[in-house]
Amino acid sequence: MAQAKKKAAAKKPAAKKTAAKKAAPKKSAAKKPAAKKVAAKTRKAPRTVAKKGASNQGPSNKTLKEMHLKMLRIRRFEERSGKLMEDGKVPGALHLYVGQEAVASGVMQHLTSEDWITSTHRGHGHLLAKGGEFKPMFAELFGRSTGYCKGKGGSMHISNMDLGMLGANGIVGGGPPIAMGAAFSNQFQGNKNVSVAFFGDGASNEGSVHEAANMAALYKLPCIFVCENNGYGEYTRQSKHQAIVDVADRASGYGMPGVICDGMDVMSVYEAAGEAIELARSGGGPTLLECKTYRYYDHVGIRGMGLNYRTDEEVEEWKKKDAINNFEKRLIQLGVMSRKQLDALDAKICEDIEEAIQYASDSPFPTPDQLLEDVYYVKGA
Amino acid sequence: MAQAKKKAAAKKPAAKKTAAKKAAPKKSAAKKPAAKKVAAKTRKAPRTVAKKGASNQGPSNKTLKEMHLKMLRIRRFEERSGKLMEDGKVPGALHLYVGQEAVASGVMQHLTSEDWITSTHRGHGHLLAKGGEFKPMFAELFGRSTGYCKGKGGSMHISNMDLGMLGANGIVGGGPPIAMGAAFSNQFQGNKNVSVAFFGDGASNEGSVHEAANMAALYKLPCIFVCENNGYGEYTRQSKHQAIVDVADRASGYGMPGVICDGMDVMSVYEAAGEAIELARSGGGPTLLECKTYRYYDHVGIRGMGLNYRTDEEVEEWKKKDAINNFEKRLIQLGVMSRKQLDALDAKICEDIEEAIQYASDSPFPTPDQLLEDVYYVKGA
Amino acid sequence: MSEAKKPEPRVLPYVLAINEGIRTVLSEQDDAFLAGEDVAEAGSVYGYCGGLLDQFGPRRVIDTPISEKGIMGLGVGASATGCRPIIDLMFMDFIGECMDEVANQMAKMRYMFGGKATLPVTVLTMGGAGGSMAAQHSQSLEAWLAHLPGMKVVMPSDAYDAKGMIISACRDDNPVFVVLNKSSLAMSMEVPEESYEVPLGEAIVRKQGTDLTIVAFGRMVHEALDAAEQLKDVGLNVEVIDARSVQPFDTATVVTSIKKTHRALIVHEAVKFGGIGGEITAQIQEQAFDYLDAPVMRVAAPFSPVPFSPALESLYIPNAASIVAKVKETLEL
Amino acid sequence: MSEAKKPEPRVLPYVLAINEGIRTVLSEQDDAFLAGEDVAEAGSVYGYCGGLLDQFGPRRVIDTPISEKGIMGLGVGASATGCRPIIDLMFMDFIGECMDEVANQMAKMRYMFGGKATLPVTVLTMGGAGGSMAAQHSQSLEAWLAHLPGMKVVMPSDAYDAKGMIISACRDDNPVFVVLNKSSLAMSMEVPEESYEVPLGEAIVRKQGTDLTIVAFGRMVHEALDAAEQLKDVGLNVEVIDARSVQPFDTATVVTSIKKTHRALIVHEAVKFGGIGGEITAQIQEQAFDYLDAPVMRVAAPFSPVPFSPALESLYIPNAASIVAKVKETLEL
Ligand SMILES: Cc1ncc(C[n+]2csc(CCOP(=O)(O)OP(=O)(O)O)c2C)c(N)n1
Ligand SMILES: Cc1ncc(C[n+]2csc(CCOP(=O)(O)OP(=O)(O)O)c2C)c(N)n1
Ligand SMILES: [Mg+2]
Ligand SMILES: [Mg+2]
Repeated sequence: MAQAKKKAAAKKPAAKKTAAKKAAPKKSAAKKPAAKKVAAKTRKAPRTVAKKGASNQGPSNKTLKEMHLKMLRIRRFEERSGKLMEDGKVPGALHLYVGQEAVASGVMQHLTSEDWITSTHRGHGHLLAKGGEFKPMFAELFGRSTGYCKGKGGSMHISNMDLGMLGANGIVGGGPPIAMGAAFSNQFQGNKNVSVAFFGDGASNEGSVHEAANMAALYKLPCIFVCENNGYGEYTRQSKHQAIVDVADRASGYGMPGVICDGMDVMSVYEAAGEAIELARSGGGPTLLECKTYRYYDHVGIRGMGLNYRTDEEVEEWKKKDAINNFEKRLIQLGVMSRKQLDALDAKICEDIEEAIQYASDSPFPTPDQLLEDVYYVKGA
Repeated sequence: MAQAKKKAAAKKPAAKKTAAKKAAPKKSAAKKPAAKKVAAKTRKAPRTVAKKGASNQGPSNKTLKEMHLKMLRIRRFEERSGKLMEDGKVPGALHLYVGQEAVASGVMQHLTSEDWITSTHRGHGHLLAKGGEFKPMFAELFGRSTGYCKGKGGSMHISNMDLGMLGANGIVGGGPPIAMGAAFSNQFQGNKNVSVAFFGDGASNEGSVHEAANMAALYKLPCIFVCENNGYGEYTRQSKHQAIVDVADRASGYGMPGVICDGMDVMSVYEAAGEAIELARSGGGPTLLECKTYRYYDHVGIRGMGLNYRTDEEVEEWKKKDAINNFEKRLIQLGVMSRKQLDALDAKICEDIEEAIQYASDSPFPTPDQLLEDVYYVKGA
Repeated sequence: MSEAKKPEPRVLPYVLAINEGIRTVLSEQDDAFLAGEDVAEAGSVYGYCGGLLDQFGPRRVIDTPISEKGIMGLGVGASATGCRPIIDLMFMDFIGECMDEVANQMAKMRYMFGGKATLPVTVLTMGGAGGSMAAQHSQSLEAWLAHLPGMKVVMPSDAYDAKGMIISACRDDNPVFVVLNKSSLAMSMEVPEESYEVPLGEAIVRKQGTDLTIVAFGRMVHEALDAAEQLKDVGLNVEVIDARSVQPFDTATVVTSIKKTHRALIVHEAVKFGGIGGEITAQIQEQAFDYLDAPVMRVAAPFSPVPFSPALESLYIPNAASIVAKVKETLEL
Repeated sequence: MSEAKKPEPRVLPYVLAINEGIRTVLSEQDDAFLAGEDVAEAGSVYGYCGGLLDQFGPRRVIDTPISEKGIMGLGVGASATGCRPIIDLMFMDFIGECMDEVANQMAKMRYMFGGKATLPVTVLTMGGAGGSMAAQHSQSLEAWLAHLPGMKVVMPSDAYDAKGMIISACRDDNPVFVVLNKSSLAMSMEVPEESYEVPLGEAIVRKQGTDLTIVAFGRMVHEALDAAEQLKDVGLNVEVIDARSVQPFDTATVVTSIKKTHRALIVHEAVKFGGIGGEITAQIQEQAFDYLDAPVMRVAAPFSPVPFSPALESLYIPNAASIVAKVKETLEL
């Protein structure tokens, strides 16, 4: 864990010059066609990960505890949701986030509800880390009118505008153009808020991601593109859907920094995301941040279709890097929390979850008259 | 001219290892997150431009003359088409290729009618260089039934399947996915033919280009992506539509070589395209070849909308690099052709063009019954 | 502009009425911006964005890359987060490039979020044939949009409505497509200088009549009015309704008319099969079956892509002559 | 497979009939290949491509990246150049991602090229609601495709037709969309092992009747047949036509039936407004106006995106009960 972090930190700081400089194309073109490589290299280099301000001293204990809490809430929520699905209590498709908790938690630690995010089909973790509450989330998964979307969205469209969460998305690659648009709003409104687009390795091959990234770089929008590379798009491993290993390699083609971090290490994510978000807040434009991670469960649900697209050994290998286990060890080591405290917290979360499930189960289904509501916005309605 | 070429040739040869290698993502990922930069650099480096086989000795006089002929036929055809449009004799929109002749000619010199190309809205040059004849081309521009598309396609859809030309395209970015599909056919059929997708700097921001490039690299298809970077998409200069200077920078993000050549120098295009096409024919997969070029006329027609989006000086500066003028000087220098021969050739082309215009003008319009023909393929019809 | 006395009636072409509509919106709404391909420096390839960059500056009038998915995503994301974007989709034919952003995001986000997202975004786009722009630059695809709950779709037929509907669309808190017609750009009429709305979802009777009701969309309204004029010669007095809005569609106005005339003809530029005319026909006979003395007939484009050759294109696009012929057929004359 | 005596009647679910259809095509046509997201190693998320990779190898059964524009472009480019691609578009809702390739390239290329390109490409895609897959995984968008000259669109309602129509589509030299229904996957019936065609463009009468004609699309055929059964109880004998093909649409079979029953009801799963039902209604009354004793009615989805909650989704999707109710309304019972 600490190892990966150090490697990232060892990266050379690059020149601060912005990627989106507006040189006349013909000049650099016909006159010195070989110049490309040099320029590209400079642009490509990730910026230093060394921290400024508060983060220079490393995150506070409060921050560490918050990140841990985020991760654990996600883990327990997802485990329980998966069980509920297996028990036939959640209709529709459920894409679970177990294994990837460090990404949502490390990124979201830098955001407030004023910042926007767009999520994916695998969206519970993002919403939870952004402040989502158990009750309206379970209610939404159960299709109840007390859900965040009144039961109309379900898992794949779960959202909360008040928390700055612009929705899970059933369309792979659906989020990034919307996040780019939200970042445009931030820039237009002149605030310091940012927008974060989460997307997968599989989604990186969608044209929508390409177009959003290019526009974000062009306008220097406060938009962070977080690729959660879990090695698979559904049942297709990365090497079968793209001829590259690192999605971050695409950053230079847009004129933005590309950064890789260890998506199984919340500290690695926290630091890399902090850099990128700080850059965006200060007008420095977008970053493509790739988090190498893994999902423990199947594409849908826990066991999914039971296909043999990956080995048990592979799964076990990744579980050794488990973000929560390792982080808990560290918290104990650092004296931030004791095992006992951790266990109590866990118990409390599980208790809250059961309570939320009860709440959701007791909640009413939407009534027939709600079917045709919310299609249009109607003033005063 | 020669200068740019030499610079390109001076590039360091890169390791021959193919870009599309299929390493397990997780390995290089979490274990050594910093490794990316090295790998990316290796993949990114353009292959050497040094020639093999025949081209080691430089192209034959025959080849030089053919390329010149291609360029001159395009130039005269386009000049005349533009005039005809101004005279109100060509309906619809006409996007002219004057200035960019070296690109189509240098690339097409390596292709036979068995190879496929997809073109753009600016497609006459590609078709002419692929062997298109004046008569059915003018007839098509005039909307006559003797046109290549029986008058149904016009300038923006002009095509000839027998020549391996899969159409101009009214949709920016429309061609590359189709070219990728044609390259798939070649690979599937096990032949040695290639497919070339021409597209502009503006088109490079379309999602379709991204998806086609990724798939071509993934499958190692014999597909060459030729970006004709003329510095503008309609009236928007490149620095206002993307934050990069070299579209070729995007190649590494797909795992294919990115190469830049001087699109005003047919020899530079010829050499770079030869390399890329040879690589593709031998199973080495796609290349992104960026040709820095310029269109002398406006986006549509000769004078277009008369907007001040670029300066006269800029146009004049580029005209100094004129592909035909400079190449003719060289042909004379090398003793390949004399000024007199060149003039005679020019006169003959102009004569052929006038004859073709006459032919097209005399050709009948499609008859009403043709309106609903060719919607579906009907056996025996 | 700042004259003291009331200005003379002022005649404006469609293209400038569009311009004035956008200009009015940008003046009135600080949160509004205009984004699209070549709308800023070039003022749009149709010219209707001329002068907007100068007046409102690059913060509010924005050239985009050729990235329709990105542009439409910009409209979705920015409108959901407090801006009021006006998105320009140069040719309606390009909607295929961003149909996911339009259909799955823009149209549905409010509903999927249980009503908690509001998307005040207006999309301007240019439909229609007539200039030999061929199969990919001439389509009328409003039927696709009308099939999408959550989306409003209007087709202003003249300069007055173009300005007023753009203003109404931009004041609406829902996504609205304003489908313009490229063959109407030079068509002039009196257009007030001040700001005004033309309601979305209301048809208007352009010509009173008794013998048959023509319901026409967009530019076809003028062909219908021409046809009506010609039909006077054979003693027919047809009523012409400008549908103006495709979604919501004003069935009431149409049905009221047909209860008077007992006959109906729908005219649109889109391909007949699957065009909006089928829907209107279905609604008419659902609601006024007993009033109909003849089948509801349709004049629309035939079953082929739009041909390039002027010789074919002129046969392809519905016009006054084809409307006259169909009216006569409907009336069995 | 190679048994000597004639095999017993064999029952197959829809999902395996699809599989057998593809399998037959790949066996019969050397130029055919199958490409799509997760069709090879995973055998498709619906399972209908199971075993194909093993049987035909990676040259002919190909997993693609999540790149619908690329995938559809592959279908266009490969079919124009001598292959016969079968393209799998996992959910019909994703068509927005590749609508340009479908609408502007695939459907139009032949016409734009003056008939000189031929595109024998088949697209398989899954439509329909029913499993709480919500707004972006449940749509029925066949009306969009039917509005596109150049494209054929069929909706097999059962296992027999699924296999036969896939075979017919792949033998057709035109682009054909085969729109399958995800709620039908487990529905079983007798399906012959051998290769056979079900014609594209021909409707079929599934149940004879005299009192009213129901024209149903896709899975709705079964709801219509259920409804017909229930209606017997109130003494009504309705005819049920399985439209099977949306484009070309078999108007003749429908009109013949209505000339007998004098009443018609169209049933589809898509949103009513702008759905294919409007077109069919228009054609029916154009061709059989004098035979109609009541307006042509429609049962289809209401005007909203598809809701997630089972409580709402069950109200949203047309079913036997809503068909029965509408039939009674049409007959003023
Ligand atoms: C446009 C679109 N294409 C395909 C799908 C089907 N689909 C859902 S999730 C998924 C895989 C996504 O992979 P990735 O982006 O890596 O995210 P992950 O599931 O690994 O989190 C696919 C193909 C979809 N929902 N939308
Ligand atoms: C999908 C789509 N978007 C927009 C257009 C309008 N358009 C036609 S040409 C063009 C500019 C293309 O620029 P580039 O790709 O650089 O080619 P160039 O014109 O410079 O040859 C645009 C925006 C189009 N035809 N298709
Ligand atoms: Mg993934
Ligand atoms: Mg250009």
